[in-house]
Parts: sequence; structure tokens; C-alpha cells
Amino acid sequence: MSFSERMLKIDRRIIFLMIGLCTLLPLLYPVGLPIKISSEVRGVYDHIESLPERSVFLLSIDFDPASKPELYPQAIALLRHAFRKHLRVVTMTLWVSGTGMADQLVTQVAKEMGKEYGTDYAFLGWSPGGQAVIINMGQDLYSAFPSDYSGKSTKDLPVLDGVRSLKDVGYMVSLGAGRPGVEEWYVFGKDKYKFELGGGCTGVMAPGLYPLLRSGQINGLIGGLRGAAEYENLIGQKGKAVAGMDAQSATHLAIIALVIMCNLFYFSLRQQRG
Amino acid sequence: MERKPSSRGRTLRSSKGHERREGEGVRSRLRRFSIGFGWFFLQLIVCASNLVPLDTLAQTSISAPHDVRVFDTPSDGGGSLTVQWAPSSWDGPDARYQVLAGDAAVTDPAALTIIAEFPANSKYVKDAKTAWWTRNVDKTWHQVLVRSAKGFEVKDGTSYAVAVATVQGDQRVFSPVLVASPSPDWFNWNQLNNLIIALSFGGLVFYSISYAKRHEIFLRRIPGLDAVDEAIGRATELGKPILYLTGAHDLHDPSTIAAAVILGKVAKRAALYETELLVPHREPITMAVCQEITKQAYLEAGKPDLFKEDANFFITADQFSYTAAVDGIMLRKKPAANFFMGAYFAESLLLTETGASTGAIQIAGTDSDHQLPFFVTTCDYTLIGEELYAASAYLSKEPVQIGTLLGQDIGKVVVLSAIGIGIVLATVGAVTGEQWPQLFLDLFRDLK
Amino acid sequence: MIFLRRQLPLLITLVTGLLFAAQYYVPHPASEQMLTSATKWLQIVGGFALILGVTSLFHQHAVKIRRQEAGWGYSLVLYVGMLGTIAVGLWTNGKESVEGTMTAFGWVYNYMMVPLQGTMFAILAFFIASAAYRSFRAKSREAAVLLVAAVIVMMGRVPLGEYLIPLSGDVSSWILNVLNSSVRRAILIGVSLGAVALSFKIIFGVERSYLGGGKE
Amino acid sequence: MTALPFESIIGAWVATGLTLLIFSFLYKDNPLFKLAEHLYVGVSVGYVIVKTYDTVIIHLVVKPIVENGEIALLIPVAIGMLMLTRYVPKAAWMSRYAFAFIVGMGAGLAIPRTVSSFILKQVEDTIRPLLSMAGSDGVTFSMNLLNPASHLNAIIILLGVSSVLFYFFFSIEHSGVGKAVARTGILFLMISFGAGFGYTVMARMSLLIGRLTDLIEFSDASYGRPTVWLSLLTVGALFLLARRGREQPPDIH
Repeated sequence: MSFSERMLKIDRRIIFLMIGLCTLLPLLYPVGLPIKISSEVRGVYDHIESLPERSVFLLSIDFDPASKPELYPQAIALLRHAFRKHLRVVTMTLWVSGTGMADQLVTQVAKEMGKEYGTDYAFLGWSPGGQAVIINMGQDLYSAFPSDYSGKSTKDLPVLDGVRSLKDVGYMVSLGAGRPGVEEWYVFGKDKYKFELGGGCTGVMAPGLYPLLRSGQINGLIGGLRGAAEYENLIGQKGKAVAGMDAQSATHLAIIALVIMCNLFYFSLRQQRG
Repeated sequence: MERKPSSRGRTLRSSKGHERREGEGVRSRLRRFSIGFGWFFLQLIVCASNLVPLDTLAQTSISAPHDVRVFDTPSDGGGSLTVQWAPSSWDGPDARYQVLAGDAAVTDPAALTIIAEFPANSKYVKDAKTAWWTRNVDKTWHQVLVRSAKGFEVKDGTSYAVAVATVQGDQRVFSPVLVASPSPDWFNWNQLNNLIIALSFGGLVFYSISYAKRHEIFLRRIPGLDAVDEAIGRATELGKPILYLTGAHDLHDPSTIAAAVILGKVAKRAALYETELLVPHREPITMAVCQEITKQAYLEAGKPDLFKEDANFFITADQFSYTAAVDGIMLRKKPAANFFMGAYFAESLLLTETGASTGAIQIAGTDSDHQLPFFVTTCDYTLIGEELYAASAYLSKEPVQIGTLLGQDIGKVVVLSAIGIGIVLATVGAVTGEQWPQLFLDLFRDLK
Repeated sequence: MIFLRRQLPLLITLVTGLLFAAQYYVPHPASEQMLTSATKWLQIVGGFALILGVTSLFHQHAVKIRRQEAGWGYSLVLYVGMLGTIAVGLWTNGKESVEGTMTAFGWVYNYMMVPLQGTMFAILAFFIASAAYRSFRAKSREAAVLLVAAVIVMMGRVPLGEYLIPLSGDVSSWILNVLNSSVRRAILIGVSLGAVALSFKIIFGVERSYLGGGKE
Repeated sequence: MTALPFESIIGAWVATGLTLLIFSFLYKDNPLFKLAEHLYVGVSVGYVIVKTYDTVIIHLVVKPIVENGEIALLIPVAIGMLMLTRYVPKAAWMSRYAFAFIVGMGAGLAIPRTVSSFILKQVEDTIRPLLSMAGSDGVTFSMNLLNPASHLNAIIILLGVSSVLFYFFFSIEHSGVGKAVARTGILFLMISFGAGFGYTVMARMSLLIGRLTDLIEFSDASYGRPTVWLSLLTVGALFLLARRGREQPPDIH
């Protein structure tokens, strides 16, 4: 067995250990490298900046705990920004297993920013049907969500004053980890009800949403943890995403090194065999 | 100083005139759409001759807005009136327009409520996304919609008086008061192109299906399929089994159906070469169907005695337990060929990596585009997206599948030619400033 | 009977399909009202579909426990987890928090479901790393192009990469915004044509696998 | 600093323990992982059932009917019930009505919306003029690669869209000029998959970072350092299991 062959056959648990360390060490000893802001993320930020006070901002938290590390920081940064701009924040989720997380997230940020439930923000909870919920909200918001998460009648919430359907929403951002997510909000929502739409998504989804970004169907895109870190930088309030960027850097370089080594060994092996 | 409006008689006449125009709307729009280009070209020349140059920003004294029209907004759900008027020579940021509305009985425009006020060089027809087949005036005209707002409600079936005023400094000049009533419509003419595209594509698909039933249709060779034979051949040489996975979804997913069809072909080859076949499943119903398919394949190969019931077996529905079990099979039995067809999620990498480490030839086919990068790098051949369906159509020879494929191909040709012609016309339009390329480009715009 | 079992469902599909496709082009309030009611219904039916989706597990694991098949203990754990969660959930009216304080149901969610689901996918990070080393080989020109693009994007999307090779940020942004966009656009158009074709086939009863095999 | 509430401390121990049980899969598929995995499936199914009951039955159906008398809502309930006849073999065919309704409506809703959102919108955005008139400069062609809307990029996007669409033609043989176009399409596809690959790596690493951040938080003394103790426990258990496994003959399947 040649050297290359032996190297390629090493126990994969050694690599597991290496990746574990590459993640753990930067988390324990952060460096804090600067983060450049991309135009995709700026699109969402600028739009929220341009909204007048008390505009309605709808945030749909369309993910579950499996994508929490990527999308939770995005949601926190967006909510902080919206609360700081004194927008009326309405939140909801289309993913049943994300309900508890969304509730906790909204309550936590609202408490931190000193906002009051009902007048400054609301959490509508979850409703089944995905696309059906979106269309129904576009037709009549109170039909899709007759009551909010805690069971209060949505018609009595002052935060929804003057809002009858999605048409009255100033800005809507869907943080999607799959289906239903950003695409569904366009097809079944914005296509007909004409509100301004922004997107946030996991890294896996991000490349697939670029055609919608290019055609202006969404006016901005926050992609993965990196997108969240950019947003945290934009609002000047660093959180978990910025803290994770060093570890992200380390693991990416480790993976690149592994890919290069893999190919070096592979080609030397091929040469040996002729 | 305010000037009083002209006679009420003229108002009524013009509103009646609009009713007539609305009644004719359906037929005339259809005719316009079908006669299309020639007619519109003529119209354009006529309009162009009326064009007033916008850049002559003169400080001449203002006059009442002319050619004002008020009518029910077409193609809407009701509750709205459209007001249009011709541009003037003094349209500029200094002058302003006011749109006023109120009860139909009001004859004095000064008594109407101000609905909108804006600089005279804004709110044009071209700002609203409309197509030429619904536009009744030139793009340079002004257009404002009168809708319900705070303190003013617009109800269907009620008549309203509407006027437009020009304001400059403390000068205000009114147009005549016009009367119209809003009503809901039964068709959104802006979406006519959408309807035509949807219907003609649907028709095309059914036509090509029926065509495929009557004729032989050529489908191109798919390289991944050729590799299937090669892989099975190698497994036979080495005397090792073949592993075939049908993906994570059940038979409701077209990709699983395609995987089952391709399994038929693989099983037939395996039977001919007398090579062992292993098909671990995640879904009991898919397993039962695949068992039938495998049995049939062995029959067709003339080797029914070699068929084993337990070639298809159920492991578990849980994603990672299933993956671990399949990885275990790969490590123990060292199959010489691994097939991954159908829908896959995060488990794809765990499967193909183990397969690659055992040195098997790996062939994948999936429409799960998020997993395709991993299949491409770890497998020897990958059927990408629609290639999976094409492979299945190619093997099953079913006219419905082949016909659909043909229909979609023609659809793609249409899209490609639209893009090609569109880009040429758009460039010509951009360079020459001509309007006529828009006649074609509007056909492929999403309008509401 | 054949009409009730086979043709009527196809007729229902045909009528609802055509009705709701046509609705899109009709702005009249009557048609909008129909859409509002029907989507509300769809929402409620969606809830039932969700239950239908998860209950196939009940059966599968119940059989395992009854027959005491290999690993039936795990199925028992599954049942205990499920019944426990349901009991706690009903007791707290299905609310994770009341007035900002966590309920027992919230506790199960936050300290069991969240870490379990989160970690399930986090282990993939390790497998990607090992696959990167063992199998991401430039076997062909295509795979080589893929790997080069991947390396550029991996560099360009993290601060350290941009710091080491400043150009990588711009190049990866160009790849994503231009090259990647164009490909995804073509795929999107192709897939959409396929989806429209499938929808037509479903409405007109050419494609009926959704009705399920079942006994006639 | 105030002491943490008791349920948070217990919660931290449970969460850490379950996280480590799942991570034990990295060593190999083992009973600890299987236990955690089945618990995960059980808890999430239970959660979905509770949420669906609360949202659908209570808030979307019972309340509106009782409080506002919206009797029409019994229709979707009936449709939903029909769906559940799947479990009664003799009546299973009735579930077809429910599926016919859902699938038919889904297909109907999808057709016009897909045409407008994904076909028209995407075609519309691809059709861009390749030259423009910029004031006094006359005809201009912008070469800036970094601006996605530049003319050069419009050409590249055109090239990508058409070659990839061509690659997915199945009724034409890829030969001659077609071969060259299809090869270009493949190259474009591979670059896009590369981007997807890079982004997926990023996503998976982020998930790991998220989990480890939680574990670091739970290694704090205020929780009683569950991370440290439970890690030791898990490793010990794996060691024991491995030893026991060696004494027994390996299982076949």
C-alpha cells in the first residue's frame, strides 16, 4: 500500500476530531475578523431603514429547530432593527415545529427592546396548509388567523389597525428553511397581493433564490449564518452570528485543505497506476 | 382666481360615451390582440403625432387639464375609477395637479373633495404596469385611480363626480366635472397573456401526448444510462452484488416512480447476468411495488427461478437509522455497483461517501437539486434533474411520459426563442428609442 | 360503484382544478370570496393531512412492539416520547409559554425537541469534512470545475478567506449573482414547465397516482 | 448573579445529554444514538399532534362555529374526516374525494401562478437590452462584471440560461453545434452546483457551530457543568458498549 493510499484510508474519526477542534477553538478564543457587507443583505436593511414609523412589518419564521443556528440570529437581528425603527411587528410561522421557537424569539427580543404585546407587536402563531395560509392571508388576514398564539381575537389587536390583508403590509420578510418558504411567499403572496418582499434563508437554499433576487421578485436576501453576521454588523449589535464567523472561517479553510489533499493523493495514486 | 367649469350637458355626454366604450371593450380588446401589430403601429403613429415634447418647460400660464376622461377602472374587483388626461406643455415640477371627487349631484368642482395632489410631471400611464392591449391612451398621459380612502368611500354602482384641476401658486383651473360609476369586472385583461400561455402550453402537452401515442418519438441517449450496463457488467465480473436505492419519498413523487422504472431495467440486466441484487427500502408500499417490478423483470429475462423475494427488503423509515444500515451493507457485502435514484436529503453524502470508499461504481439520478453537488462529486455518473424523468420515459416507452417530455421540450424552444427575439428587439428599442419592440416584449411580461 | 369510486374523484379534481385556475383571472368580488372560503377550508384540511402523515408511524411501531421484533424497545421509547408529549401538551392547552413564562410543554420543546433536531443535522458537518477528504475528487473535467467553484465560494463567504485573498469575495459574489443565477433560472423555468404540465395532467385525469393504488 | 431556576438547570442537563447521545453516532451507529433518535421522532410527532389539535380543532373550527356560528366550516372538517378513512380498509376509497379536492385545488392554484411567477417573471428579466443609449455618449456597453445588471453580465446570463435549457432538451441529439452548447450548459451547471456545494458546506458548519455554542454555554458552573460530566459519561458508555460488542459475535444484518 503506497503512502497516498494509506493516507486516503485513514480513520474518518480523525477528521471528525479535526473539524470539531476547528469549530471549538475559535469559539473559545475569538479573533474578530472584519465582515464585508454584501448588496443582497443591504437590500433588506435599506428597505427597513426607508420605512416610516408604525409601518406594518410582517416576519414569517418559516423554519424549525434544525435550522436554528442559521436563521435564529437572522430573526433576532431583523426584529431588533424593526423594533428600533418603531415598526408595527407582526410575526407568524408556517412550520409547525418552529412555533415554540418563534414564540420564544419574539417575546425575548420584544422584552429586550421594551415593546408591548398587542400595540407594538403580535405573534399570530402557526396555521396549517402552507400556501393556503398565504393566499387566505392575502384575501383576509382575520380569516387565516382568527386568533393569535395566545388565543386572543386578532381583530382586537391594535397592532393590526387598518390591516385587512397582505395588501396592507409595508414589508414582509420570510425566513425560510425550505418549503413553504420564500418562494411560496412570492408565488402565492406577492404575485397577487403586491407587498414588498424580502428573504432570509439557510445556506442550502440560498443559491436557488438568486434568480428571484435578480428579477426583483425579492428585494434582498440574507443567506445563512454569514448573512446574519452581516445584518448584525449593519445594525451595530453583534450577536451569535458574528461570534460564529471565526469558527466558520476556520472550518471552511479546513474543508478546502481537505479537498486539496484528497485530490493530491488521488492524482498521485492515478499517476502511480499509470 | 377660479374659473367655473363648462356645461353639465357635455359632462353627461362624455360619460355616456365611455359607457359605450366599456361595452365594446371585450370584443375590441380581443380584436386588438389578434390583429395586433399592424393596427397598433398605425395607432402609434397617430399617437406620436400628438406627442408634446416634455422638455419644453415653459413658464407660460397654466390652463385647465384637457381631454379629461373618467371611467370605471377596467379589469378590477370594483371600488375604483380611473381618471386620465392629456399631458400639457407646462407639465413640470412647479405646477401641480389635483384630482377631486364627490357625490354625482355636485356640479361645482370646487365643492369636491381633493383625492390626490401631486407635481404635474408625475403619475403617468407608463408608471402603471400595463400592456398595449389594455392601454387606451398614450403612455405619456396622466393617470390617477380614485379609490376609497379616509373620509371618502367609493362604492360599486354609485355615481361619482370627478374633476381635475391645475394648480400653480394660488391659481387653480378646473376641468369639466365628469360622472362615472365603478363596477367589478369578470376578467382581468392585463393577464390575457398569462391565460394564453397557460392554455396553449396545456394544449401542447395533451397534443404531444396524443402524438406520442401514435408515433415513435426520438429521445436522445442519456450517458448515465449507458453506464448502467457497464456497472452491472463489472459487478458480474467481480462476482459482487448490486445495490439499488429508490430514495426517500413514496410513490406519490414522480422521482420515486422514475426510480422504480429504472429498477426494472437494472433488475432485468442483473437477471441476465445472474448477479445478486439488493434493494433496501424506507417505505413499505414502495417496497411492495418494487418487488413486483423486480419479479416481472426476472420473468422477462427468462430467469424467474433466480428471483428472490428478499432482494427487496424494508429497513426503517428513520432517515439516519436507514442510512447507517445501508452503510453497513455496503461495508460488509462490498457491492460493485451502487445506484441512487429518486429523492434524497442530507443522507446522500453519508451513503455515497461510504460507497466511494468501498470502490464501487456509483450511479445517481435525482431531482433534489440541493443534493446534486454531492452526487456529482462522489458518483461516477449522475442523472441531473429532468434527466431522471427522461431516463425513465426512455426505458418505459410510455406515451404519456414521452409526450410530456416532448411538450416540455417544445415549451423550452418557445421560451428560448422568446428570449432570443426579445433581446434583439429590446436592444433595438434601447438604441433607437422606438416603441414598437414593446409590442412583442409586453407579451412576455407579468402584468396585473 | 365504479362511478363513485373512480370517476367521481376525477370529476372533483377536474372541477376544482379548473375553477381555481380560472379564479386567478377573475377579479370580481364573488370569485375573490370563493377563494377566501376555499383557502380557509384548505387550511383546515391541511391540518388533517398533517395528522394523516404522522400517524403511519403509529401503526408501524405498534406492530413492532406487538410482535416484539428486533429493536422493539426503541419503538417503545418512541411511543413513550410521543404520548408523554401529547399528555403534557394537552395539559398546558398546547402553549409553550403563557404570558412569557415557559410551560411544561415549552420545557419539552426547548430542552428535548430543539437540541435533538438541531444536533441531528449538525452531525452532517463532520460527514461533509470526511467526504471532502475521501471522495470529493476531480474525477472528470466537470467535477473539477465544480470543486474549483466550490472552493472559491467557500473562500469568499468567510472573513478569513476574504482577508487572505481579497479578490475571492468579489469573485464568489459574481459566481452567485451571475453564473449561478443564470443556471438556477434555467432550472426554474424547466421545472415550472414541468409543474404546469403535471398540473394540467392531474386536472384532466391523465395523471392519477395521487389517488393511491388502494383497492377499487 | 441570581441562581438559575431549577427547571433551566435540569433542562440544560437533558439538552446536553441528548445532544451528546446524537453526537455518539460519529463514533458509530450505537444504541445510545438509536435511543435518542427514536425519542426525537416520538417527541416531534407528539408536538405536531398537539399543535394541530390546538390550532385546527380549537381555533380554526370549534371557536368560530361556537362563537360566530360559521357552520360552513363543517365542510372542510367533513373533507378532513374523509381523508382519515384511509385507515378503514373498506371505506378507504372515500379518502379519494378528499385527495381529489386538495390535489385538484392545488393544481388549479398552481398553474396561473407558476406561469406568472416563474416563467413570465424570469423570462422578462432575462430579456434585457444588450446596449443602451447614455446621454451624449451614444451607444454604450457596460463591461463591469461586479454589477449584475451590466451588459456583459446580461450576455453571460443569456448564455447560461440558454445553454442549460438546451442541455435539458431530450428530443434532440447532442451532436455538432448542439454538443458544444450542451457542454457549455454542463459547465454552467457545474459552476452553479459548486456554488451550492460551498453554501451547503457553510450551512452544515453553521449548524455545528450553533450546537457547540450551546454546549459551551452549558459547560458553565451555574448549570453544574453538564457538558463535562455527561461527555465523560457518554464516552464511558460507548467504551462499555464496544467491549460488550466485541465479546458477542457480530450481527449479520
